[in-house]
Amino acid sequence: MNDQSHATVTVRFFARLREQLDTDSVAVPISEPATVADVLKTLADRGSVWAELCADSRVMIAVNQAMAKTTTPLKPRDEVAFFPPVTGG
Amino acid sequence: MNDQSHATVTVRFFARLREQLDTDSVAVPISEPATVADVLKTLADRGSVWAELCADSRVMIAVNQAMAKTTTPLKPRDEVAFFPPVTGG
Amino acid sequence: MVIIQAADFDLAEEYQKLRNSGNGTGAIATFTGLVRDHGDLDDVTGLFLEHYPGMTEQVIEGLITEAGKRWDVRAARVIHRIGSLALGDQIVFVGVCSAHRGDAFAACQFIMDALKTSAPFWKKELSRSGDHWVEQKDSDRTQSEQWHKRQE
Amino acid sequence: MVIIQAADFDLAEEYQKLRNSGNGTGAIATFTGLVRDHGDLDDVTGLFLEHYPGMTEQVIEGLITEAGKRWDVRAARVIHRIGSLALGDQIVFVGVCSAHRGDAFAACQFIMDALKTSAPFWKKELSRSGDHWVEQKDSDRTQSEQWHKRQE
Repeated sequence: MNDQSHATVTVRFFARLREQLDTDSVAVPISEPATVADVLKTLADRGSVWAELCADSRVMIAVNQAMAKTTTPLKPRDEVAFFPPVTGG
Repeated sequence: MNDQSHATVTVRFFARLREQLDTDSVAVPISEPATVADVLKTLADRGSVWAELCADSRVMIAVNQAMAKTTTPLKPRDEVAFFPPVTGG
Repeated sequence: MVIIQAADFDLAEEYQKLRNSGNGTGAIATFTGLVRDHGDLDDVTGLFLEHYPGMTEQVIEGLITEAGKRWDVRAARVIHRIGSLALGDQIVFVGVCSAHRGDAFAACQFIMDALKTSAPFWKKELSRSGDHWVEQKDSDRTQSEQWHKRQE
Repeated sequence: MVIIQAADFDLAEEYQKLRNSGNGTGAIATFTGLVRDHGDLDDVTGLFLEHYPGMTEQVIEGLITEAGKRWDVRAARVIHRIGSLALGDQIVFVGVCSAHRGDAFAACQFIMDALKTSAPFWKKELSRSGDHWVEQKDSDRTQSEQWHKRQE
């Protein structure tokens, strides 16, 4: 393991997104200064369904379990989450 | 009992009014057309605490167990009630 | 359903009845009022609740009917206690079952607010220094008037 | 107090806890949401509730804190169920104990409305013709935005 391998964030997916991507989390490398938008771009580069979901403006974002935006800054080991509009209650 | 004795309404008092008047109901003669205002006048003529309570604009009025006003018309055997602003709940 | 009684009531039982009569609807709002441990007087030891039998039930049934015209109301239950109550006792219950969350809240609060200014109940505070009829609060009148304004 | 659990909950127990922690206050408002017997699909047989463990609790605790800044809140309890639910099952409980009736209603409704749009839960409707993620309703978004407007 080199230093670079630590510069990642964990990205979690929930509900419909988790099912469509067929995964509940991936590690995404970041180079600081980084924002959620950078992570979305990296994921979109995987193409097909990834590109589609990353372009969906209804997708909600959380960073370290608090609501966030595409402009929210990220540091290594942050937990990012993408999920559809919530439907509890 | 003559016919005239039937031309009365029952007047009920509750809570503070009942205590201040020291009675929970009286029969008041009416001659039609009559309204609640006529009953209030008859009672006020008794003087002292009766006059005082009948002049109190905060006193609430019910006729046949529905909220009413001084202008509400009355017929014999109606049930009139006077009481303080309600404080339930 | 309106019940005036001296006995205490059981929220769980009332809730279950609302749930049963709502069958298949999604939202139940309840309100329970308790006798406060402080009142107009500092040394209050309890309350005595007087009411106008017959009229009380009619007025509250009327409020439930009005609520049913303004909102989706599948079932509504009101219980109001009378007689002697201790500090902390349950005094009033209002429960509404509706297909919609907002309607359940609105109808429940409307019935409760309107009951405070139109149902013939009177509270007497019992205290070591003597008894005392409670005066109606301006805030209760205002809160009830809000509902008329909203309707206009 | 926020509890996320698969198990059912008991309204009476929650109410008693609110009543105990409010000690001496006068008003308890509760809301209970039930799984409706009809949904986006006609042949719905049940629901599956997914959530984001950890974040869910934080978001709802935040809503309780916000409610406490805006209204008199002596105690608040929220329970949300996850996993498999049948039609008619209890799904969510919000209870608020306050010194004031209006505050109890407002805080309870605020927490419930805001939970609908900000707590990370997702409903999947299970039906004989296949499963289906529920879409967020515009009305829920609107109802939650009302509270922000009222604050301005």
